[in-house]
Amino acid sequence: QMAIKFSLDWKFEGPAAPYLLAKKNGYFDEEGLDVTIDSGNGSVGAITRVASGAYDVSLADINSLVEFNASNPDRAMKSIFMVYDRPPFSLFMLKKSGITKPEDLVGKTLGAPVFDASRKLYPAFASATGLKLDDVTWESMDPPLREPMLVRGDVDAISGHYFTSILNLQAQGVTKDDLTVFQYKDFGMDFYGNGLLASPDMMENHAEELRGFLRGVVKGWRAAIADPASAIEALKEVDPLIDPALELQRLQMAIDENVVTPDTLENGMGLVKTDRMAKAIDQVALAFGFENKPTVGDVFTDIFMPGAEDRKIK
Amino acid sequence: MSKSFVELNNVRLRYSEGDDLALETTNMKIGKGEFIAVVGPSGCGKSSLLKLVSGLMPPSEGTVIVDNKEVAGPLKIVGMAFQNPTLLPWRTTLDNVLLPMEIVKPHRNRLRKNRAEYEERARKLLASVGLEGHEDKYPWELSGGMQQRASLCRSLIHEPDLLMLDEPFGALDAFTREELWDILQNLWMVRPFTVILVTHDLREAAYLADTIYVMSKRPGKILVERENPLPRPRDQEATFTQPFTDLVHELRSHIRDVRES
Amino acid sequence: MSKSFVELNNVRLRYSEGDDLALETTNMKIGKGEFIAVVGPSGCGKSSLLKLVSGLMPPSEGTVIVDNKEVAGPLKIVGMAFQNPTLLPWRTTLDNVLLPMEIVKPHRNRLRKNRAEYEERARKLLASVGLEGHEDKYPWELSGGMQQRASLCRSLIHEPDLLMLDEPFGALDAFTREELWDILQNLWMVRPFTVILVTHDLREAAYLADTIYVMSKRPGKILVERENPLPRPRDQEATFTQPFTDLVHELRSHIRDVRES
Amino acid sequence: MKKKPNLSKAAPWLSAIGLFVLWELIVRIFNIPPYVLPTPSESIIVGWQFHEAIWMHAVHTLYTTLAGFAIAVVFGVILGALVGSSRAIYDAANPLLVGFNSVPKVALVPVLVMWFGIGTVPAIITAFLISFFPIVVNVATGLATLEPELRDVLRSLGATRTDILVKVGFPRAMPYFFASLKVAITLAFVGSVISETVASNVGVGYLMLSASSKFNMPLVFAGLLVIAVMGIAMYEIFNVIERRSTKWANRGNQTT
Amino acid sequence: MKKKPNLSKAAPWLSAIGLFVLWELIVRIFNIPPYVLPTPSESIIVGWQFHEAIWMHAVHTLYTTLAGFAIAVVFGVILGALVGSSRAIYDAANPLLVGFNSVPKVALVPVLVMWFGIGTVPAIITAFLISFFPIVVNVATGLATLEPELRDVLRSLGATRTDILVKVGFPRAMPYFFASLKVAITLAFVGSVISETVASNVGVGYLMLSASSKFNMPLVFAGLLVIAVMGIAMYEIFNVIERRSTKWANRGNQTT
Ligand SMILES: Nc1ncnc2c1ncn2[C@@H]1O[C@H](COP(=O)(O)OP(=O)(O)OP(=O)(O)O)[C@@H](O)[C@H]1O
Ligand SMILES: Nc1ncnc2c1ncn2[C@@H]1O[C@H](COP(=O)(O)OP(=O)(O)OP(=O)(O)O)[C@@H](O)[C@H]1O
Ligand SMILES: Cc1ncc(C[n+]2csc(CCO)c2C)c(N)n1
Ligand SMILES: [Mg+2]
Ligand SMILES: [Mg+2]
Repeated sequence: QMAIKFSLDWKFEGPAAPYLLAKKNGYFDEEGLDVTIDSGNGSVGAITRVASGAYDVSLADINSLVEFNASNPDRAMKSIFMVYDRPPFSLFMLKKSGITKPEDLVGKTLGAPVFDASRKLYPAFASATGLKLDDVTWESMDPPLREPMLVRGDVDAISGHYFTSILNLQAQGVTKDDLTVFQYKDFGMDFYGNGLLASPDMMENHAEELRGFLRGVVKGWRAAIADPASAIEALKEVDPLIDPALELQRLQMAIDENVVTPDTLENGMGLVKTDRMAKAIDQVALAFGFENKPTVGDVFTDIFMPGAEDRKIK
Repeated sequence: MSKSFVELNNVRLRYSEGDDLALETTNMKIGKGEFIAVVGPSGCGKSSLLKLVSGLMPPSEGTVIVDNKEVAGPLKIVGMAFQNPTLLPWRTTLDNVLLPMEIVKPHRNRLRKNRAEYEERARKLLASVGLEGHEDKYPWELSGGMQQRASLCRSLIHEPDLLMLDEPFGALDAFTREELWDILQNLWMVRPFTVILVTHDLREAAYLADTIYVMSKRPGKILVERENPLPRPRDQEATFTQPFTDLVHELRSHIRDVRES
Repeated sequence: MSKSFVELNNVRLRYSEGDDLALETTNMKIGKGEFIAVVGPSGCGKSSLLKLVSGLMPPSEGTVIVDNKEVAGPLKIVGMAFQNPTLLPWRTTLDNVLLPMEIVKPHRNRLRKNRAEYEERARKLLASVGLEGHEDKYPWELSGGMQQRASLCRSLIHEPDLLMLDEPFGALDAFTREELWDILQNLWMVRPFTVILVTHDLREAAYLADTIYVMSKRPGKILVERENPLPRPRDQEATFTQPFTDLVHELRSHIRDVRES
Repeated sequence: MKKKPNLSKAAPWLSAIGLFVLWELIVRIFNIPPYVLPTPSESIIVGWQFHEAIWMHAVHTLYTTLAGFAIAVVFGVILGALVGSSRAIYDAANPLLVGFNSVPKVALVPVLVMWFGIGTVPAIITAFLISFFPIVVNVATGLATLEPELRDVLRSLGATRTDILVKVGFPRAMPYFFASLKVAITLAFVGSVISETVASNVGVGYLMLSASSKFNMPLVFAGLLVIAVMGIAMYEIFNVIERRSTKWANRGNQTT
Repeated sequence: MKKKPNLSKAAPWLSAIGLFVLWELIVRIFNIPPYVLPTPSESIIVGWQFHEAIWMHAVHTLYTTLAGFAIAVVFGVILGALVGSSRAIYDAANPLLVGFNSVPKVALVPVLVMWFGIGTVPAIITAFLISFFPIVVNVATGLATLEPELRDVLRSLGATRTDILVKVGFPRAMPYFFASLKVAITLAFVGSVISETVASNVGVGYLMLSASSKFNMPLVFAGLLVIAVMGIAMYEIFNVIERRSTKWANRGNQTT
């Protein structure tokens, strides 16, 4: 058995349940792997954890990875498996603010942490919708402050992951009907989202184990899609404090909006399409403002991808 | 002289419950303006007695009455020179001597306005005990005897009605000591405040006091109360007279008896 | 008695640059096993002199030589009773007295094993100065004179070759004081260590010392060096003899001259 | 003097209850929503609901805190002794120490995670890093303000520097040392908890972060209360030790 | 005694440079990547590159820190005086204070933000909340360990409690007070910076968070260095004041 340290992108929440389910159901054991799953702190941390070798595998936003590679060209890394085929990047407004289309954002105040992926990619959203960068002002704040500040009217809009903020807003008594949501994917922004990365050492020396790990991950997702409640049970075992109903909702949203997509239904999980990815890289480069754009091959590799059968969702 | 400006009625003291007595049943009556001296072997409770009278400590039993009021807390009319000089190390000698002026009414209200005048007074007092030129030194830059003299000045500066001196001349050579006897006697003759002087020097007691109390060994109590027959003012000549030497000898034999008891 | 166990050559001291001198050019030669006394007016530099000899302070000019070596730092053969008792407040009286045993070789190596024996010795010493029963009290629970006696014990316990006493009996009554004179004299007769005694009591100097040095006013220097003609051992009777009173009178007149100069 | 010992014993409880009542009233009167500030009653109820999980997290936090604190005490005393007894070391070390301490330790946690992974080790190290400084400062100050008269007692016996340090320096610095322990233990809790919020799956810090991301503010405050209680418990332990070992310094309090 | 004053002046620089060189060497020898631990040279270069932005952020952080610290000093001294001079207040207030201090203040920033909005005010309050405790503890300890002999000097004059506090309590507690200021100022920096990381668009905390989200670790460390330098500068100011006002307590250092 080989020990693998796996860092999530975020805390133990619904979307993390499939990995925990995989472990619980012994899918990793079957591959001869002893996987430790640790909670994460955002994509930035997840990337550096793997880059530094502290973790073998992590889950992180591929767009952040592009940015990481741009600032550390000699230590560039590649994603080996795409999880969120269509990422949950979004902006949220209250209906009563009167904002119905992107142009209405001019002169408004937006709130989010500086490291929020949706905020970082906002320049791409702006250019896709014909806004100028300084049309809006940003207020920086810790993630849990976002939704209350929106509800109280301290900011006009917030950015965040769809399944995070919509549910957090629900907890504040704001229903979907009170909200206007701009999901980036609905504005012609064909990004990819969070995927798995492996440390250079793993990629070089443990290809087989990586492939096994990925098989286990897909099995976990498949089991979670088939029976989300059992995945939440696995989650609850790790973190007894979660609200199972809420996390179930969150997981279901991630499945429906981000994982089970036309592309993945057709090709199975994990792959990226070269032309779509290339376009995304263009937009990311624009958003982050760097010149020498990487190619698709620079940020993604399918050499550890399990066989097509093993990646089928259903 | 109305007897009983200071009055101790059946006073006993123990420092903490279960301890031995530090002071055995003690009765004393000191008149207003009287100058008394207390002598007795080391550890018999002389310093404790001063603390009781000044209200720094409550008696375990009995009552202390000063100026017709029972003493319940520190008095406001006291000047005290402790056995150790206890000067405040962050103040210069001058500022140490001025300390009572910052505390005691009415001076505290006048001090700011009349600072120069008060300083002048402190300097004069310091000069009278031989400390001119050392006013701006810190206490730790003074010798032991110099500290003691500064502490004496501090107890006198505000002209207290009740002066307590705990071996104020212990660290001084014979001549300085005798000079200070005269200075103290002069002050007292001009304005007769009440003085309680603790000392080991029997000649000192005989030279200065109206009444001399001899205390027993630990736990102390008053064994002998001796009026001093010598006329005032006394001077160095007087110390060579027969009544003086007799008195000293008598005290000496009292103390010997006390120690051997 | 080889002269010059302790030797001061043209020693001068000022506490900090620009200050006045605290000690004027001083020369001294003290033989091994000699008992000397230093007298002089308050503030003349007696305590400073002890600090120089013990190596606690370096002289500003000149050299101090002890046991044929120039003094460059604190000596290891010294027992010192400071002018203030300076007992450590977190230690009981007994532990304060045992302190030198924890520091000075060879005792420090033996202390743990022979703890009981050393404690016994400390208790005996404390008893000899009248402190039996107070061994387990903290210093602040002792009277001033009791603290001073404990401090004296601390300076003696390790039987130092060079003993420095800075007014060790200042806070004691005449009888306790004279008793302690005899105790000290006996110790010294049995094992003649070198003693430097600072005192204000001229009788004390005459009773105890082989040689008496009289110092001048601030800045002090040695004006008179007087051999003591009295034979040893001396006892209370001796203090009533003519040579004794003559010596005291002579010293007294020296000091008077000094003060008036 | 020894009046009203019962009042004295009750005082901390009274003040704590007073605070809780005040807090409850403020929240209710101003109708503050729970996601801003929950009431203590809510927090306690929620805390009780999750008491098993909280217990597990609390034990873990206590363990990391004490481990880090223990290292901090040893290191802090040694460094404080060096800094307090030698001018040269003082000059050399002080700016570095101060600079290091002005930096929020939370910024260093990610670096620690790179080396030690998430979990216990970074939490222990953070607790250590955040809490040693007050000990150093106070021990050094205690030593530097040693009365020269006391030092001379030892010097006159030909004591070595170490002797002086051990026999008078440390005892004299004890009140300073204990004052700093009280500050340090609270900081150690802060250190382990913030490290847990950044990088851990366990501990009160993780619990609080996890709760706050779920907008369970009553649980967050339950976590805060648990830390507070543990902090008070540790503090009281030092208080007892302090009273025993520095009676001499507090002797003045008998008469007040 | 006054030997080698130049060495003494140079010591802090030497040790700082020594640390930087060591750090640089370790990073280079072990080939530690910049996103784990950047070299000081990189940090300084990047810091210089962004020096205008850093300057602006640093000034803001300094301002909030000092504002919070000033409040902490006033409040801390008052509370310390109360706690240190009355047994009853000590009993009542201490557990609350300790409990409050064991809690990471970062958890309270969101509550403050809800009340005062994003930016300066929560940062000032956080700096205050995090830094007053050491002052309270040390002032209280300084007062409680006042030698009874010194107090009796004042009491024998019939001094009021306030007189005693002002004339002997505070002067005696000065060394303790300054020791705590040194701890408190560093904590105040920590407080304002963490508050800035939670909710602010300005300040070194914001700068560091923003840099870390862009994988610019050298800039993060440049921010840390800037805080460290500001902390040292403040510390030195107190040091100068301390030396002037507590000469008496440090008199023993002349001879060492
Ligand atoms: N730490 C110090 N700093 C500066 N000056 C000092 C210091 N200690 C003593 N002096 C000065 O040195 C002189 C001699 O002091 P010393 O204590 O030696 O006198 P002394 O002869 O022992 O006097 P006394 O009989 O009063 O104890 C005094 O004038 C004093 O002001
Ligand atoms: N703070 C204290 N705590 C406990 N006991 C004390 C305290 N102060 C003094 N004592 C005890 O009380 C007794 C009397 O002490 P006091 O200081 O009054 O004696 P004294 O007559 O002044 O002696 P001396 O002449 O030596 O100064 C002593 O036996 C001493 O041990
Ligand atoms: C402030 C902030 N930090 C991190 C994330 C990232 N994040 C939140 S939920 C989630 C997916 C969980 O599987 C991810 C990656 C964010 N959106 N906002
Ligand atoms: Mg006394
Ligand atoms: Mg002297």
